[in-house]
Amino acid sequence: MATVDKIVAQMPKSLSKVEFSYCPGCHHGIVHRIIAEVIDELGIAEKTLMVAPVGCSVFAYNFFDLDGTVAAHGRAPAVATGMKRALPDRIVFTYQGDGDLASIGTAEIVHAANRGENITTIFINNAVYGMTGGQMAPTTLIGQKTTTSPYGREPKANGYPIRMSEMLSTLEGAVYIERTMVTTPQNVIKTKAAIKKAFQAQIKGLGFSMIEVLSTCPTNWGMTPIEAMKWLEENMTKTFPLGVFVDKTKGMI
Amino acid sequence: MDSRVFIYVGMFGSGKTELSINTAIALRKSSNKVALIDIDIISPYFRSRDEKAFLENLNIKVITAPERYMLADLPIIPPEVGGYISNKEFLTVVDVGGNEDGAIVLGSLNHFLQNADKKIVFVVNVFRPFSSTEEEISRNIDKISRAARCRIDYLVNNSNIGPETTTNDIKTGEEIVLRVSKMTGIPVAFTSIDENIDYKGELPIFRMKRFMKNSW
Amino acid sequence: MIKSIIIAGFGGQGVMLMGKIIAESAMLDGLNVTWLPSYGPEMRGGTANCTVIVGDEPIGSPVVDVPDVVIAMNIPSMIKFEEMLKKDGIMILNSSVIDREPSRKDIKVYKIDANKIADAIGNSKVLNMVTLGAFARVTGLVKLEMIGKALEETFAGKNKKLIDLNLEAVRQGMNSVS
Amino acid sequence: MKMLMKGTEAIAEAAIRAGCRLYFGYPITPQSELTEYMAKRMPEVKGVFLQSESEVATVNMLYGAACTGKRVMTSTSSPGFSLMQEGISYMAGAELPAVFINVMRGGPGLGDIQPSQSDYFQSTKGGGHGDYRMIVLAPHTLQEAANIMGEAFDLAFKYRMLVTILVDGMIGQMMEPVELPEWKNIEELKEPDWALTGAKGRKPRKVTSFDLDPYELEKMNLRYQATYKRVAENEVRYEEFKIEDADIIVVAYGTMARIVKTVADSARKEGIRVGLFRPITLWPFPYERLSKISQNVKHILTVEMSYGQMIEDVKLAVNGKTNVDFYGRSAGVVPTPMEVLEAIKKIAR
Repeated sequence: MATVDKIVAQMPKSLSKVEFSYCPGCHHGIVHRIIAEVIDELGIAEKTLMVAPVGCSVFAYNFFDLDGTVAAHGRAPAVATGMKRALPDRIVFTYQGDGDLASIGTAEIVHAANRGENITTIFINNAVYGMTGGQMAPTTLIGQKTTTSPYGREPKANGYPIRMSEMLSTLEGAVYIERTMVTTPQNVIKTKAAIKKAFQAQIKGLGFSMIEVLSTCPTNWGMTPIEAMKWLEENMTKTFPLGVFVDKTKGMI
Repeated sequence: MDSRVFIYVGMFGSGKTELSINTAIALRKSSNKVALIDIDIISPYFRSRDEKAFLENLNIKVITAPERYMLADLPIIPPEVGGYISNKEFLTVVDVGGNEDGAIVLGSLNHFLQNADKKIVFVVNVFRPFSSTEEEISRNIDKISRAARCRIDYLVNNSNIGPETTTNDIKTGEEIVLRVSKMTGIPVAFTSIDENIDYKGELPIFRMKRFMKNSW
Repeated sequence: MIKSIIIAGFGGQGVMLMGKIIAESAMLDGLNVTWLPSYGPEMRGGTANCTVIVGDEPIGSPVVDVPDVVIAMNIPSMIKFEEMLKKDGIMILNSSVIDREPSRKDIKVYKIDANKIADAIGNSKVLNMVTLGAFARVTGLVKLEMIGKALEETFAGKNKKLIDLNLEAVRQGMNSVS
Repeated sequence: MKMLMKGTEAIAEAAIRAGCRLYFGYPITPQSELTEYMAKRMPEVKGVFLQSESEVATVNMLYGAACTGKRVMTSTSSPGFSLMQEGISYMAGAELPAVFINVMRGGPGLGDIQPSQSDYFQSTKGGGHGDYRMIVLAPHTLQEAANIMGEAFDLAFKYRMLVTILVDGMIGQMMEPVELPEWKNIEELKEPDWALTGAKGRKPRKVTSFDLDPYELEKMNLRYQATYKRVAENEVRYEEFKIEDADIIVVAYGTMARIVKTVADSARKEGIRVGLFRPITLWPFPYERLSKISQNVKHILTVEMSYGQMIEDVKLAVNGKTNVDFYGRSAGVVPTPMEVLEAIKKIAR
């Protein structure tokens, strides 16, 4: 009879057995797994509450084996605030896309960050509205074609891609903000380290932390997964450079 | 129109879904292995998936978002799509969403499509908006083929105005589509008509049963 | 018995506080009371007023269209509320500010030189308490003892001197009318 | 011991005594004193006060806090209540308990800050999307407002529903003696079996207001409707004032009802027998009782600080059994006792 000597990889405990609803090549699944691994490693699953958004990840509350809810579009930081204020010793995180966080929910994320709300936000930026079918997002690149910018995004008409990480990092209450991507194994490792740090900042009660993950949307971009990954690296990182924008956790975690 | 994979593209409401279902049913007569893929991410209504149970009863494989997300307004492309486009044992029909916005998903499947024995079929109903002249139609062909990152292989005349369609209407459509064919060099595969209509024109006829009207 | 009082004047003359002390004193005396302010921009400068109702029966409407008593601390207030006053009603005027007579002849008018009396006590701010004293004497609706208690509650935690000063102003106001 | 309190203060203090330790709010006249009172008081009772960035955020903070199974509330005035409607619909769908105070002012739009009763439709018929209801309580004295707070939280938790205390600027701003209710022992408040608190030693819980399958969503809706039916059967509250011999019954709530009590007395002095029927629950509306008593009177007069909103429910209740008349002023104008008396005299003639 075969026996298992050593488990080298398995499904994180914090993920539920529900199959993801994401398209092939979409990065939501990778980021979900990273978050679940971090929660497992930190041993905080039994005290974590998650707030899912409206967007492609609307079902995220169901993909994690955690207490969770779904906020109205853009309002996840306010919902998380209410939870955290009610239960300050629990870990609360929001999972939001670019339409949710950077458009309809701008006020909520700015003020949660500014209050130094002791929550963690995972921000998925794929420069397009996925759920509703590829419309222009606040983070859509200049010249990028979407169903509502069919001639390419034109700054005069639609303004510029909004850099949330840079913007929020100017606020006193933000303690850790980093932008990453998950296009290569090395990047995945970096993203995991960043997300872990963000949760650690919360565990230590330091204030608001956010990790922005640049992600692909092969379906709405009209690219194969490989092409999409390449496009992300070549184009998105120019407008949205990777890096740590604020880190007030030094010596604290 | 000989092929293993038939991909229907076109403008909103041109009749892609009706043609996809009817094509799948027709193919089923000659093969036990027929799949219908619904990757309409644009409209949550009038989709092949609405007829899933009926088609599965005919032993036609219907590939769409998982059951529990069927009613979600989510652009889910399930991973099996690539599989059925590549699987040589299956005759496969692909129902794509309308306009270039719907055709763009073919881009994400480009690596599967490149190697497949496939025909991209552009469906025309001249009685739909932005589709009444050969100029408009050829402009649409150009836009959709660029979004899909594929050449259009055939045109289909599916001109109709629902239950009020007359043979004259079908003829008008046929004339316009033939002129488009002349302009673009893309051959016309057939004219599709409702099974209750008696019509004989210049092009081969494909008789169809209408499904979608039952949806409301 | 239900009696209604409208107190009106410039913002800063302490009309709201006057109303509160009347209401509180009456409450401490076991009566039913309501206090209703005019609120909004007038709180910050313009004319402010409040309605106080005291009674030994349950009070229904906190709004009054025919008051029994009007306390007017300035001319606009006198003009505005004179018309509404009940026949044979009482009007108490701050004559330091109001240099003219009300036009109605079917009302009882009492004039208090409130600013002058307050200045003589040594604090111009207590003109409202002087007027309150006059009101207490004229109407008999609130007792000095209860006013004292109400002041103690209102200024709880504050300097005892402040309470004494206000109570002295009430006393002098009472003595100023006969 | 009775204390002379402002309406906003009495409501706030009573809420704290009823076990509320989480308040989220945004300043708006004429209820800002309530927000200010909570800002001062919550730290004293080890509670949470948070001034949000908007009413939109407020209601969602309330949603998050309510998810944890605790007693949470907010207060606002008409325009702010409009902004909260999105979140109210989500909370109703997620069956979360919470208490809202709406101190109504004149509208529509920016309107003014004077007392009004023109948010009756918004509160009782649902200002947000979807088939939902909220319990709406309309106290008419500050004592009643203070007493009703405990009941509001109890109802919210008993039925997992939202409860709105609907008052107008006058109740908010006036002062009256109030005997404050007893303190609720918050240690005794049980954690509900649906609360999100971290899945320690149990299966994870989910709180949502959606299902994409229409048949599943319909099931959820039917569950809400069953709850609403139970509330309508068990929680109707009203007051009757001198209706036994009345020829005319005036239907009014809140401040307007107080004014009518004064008017009823003065009308009787002039030989017109007037009574008052005062709904305390605006939803569920006391249809049955009003229907019964309307059989024996010559007229029903609805008086509101609006141009006619509650009258629609009054008419549904009376259902043609007798005449239903209306008198109302709106936009912050409060009908005076004399005006209302005139309206009654006109009908009596």
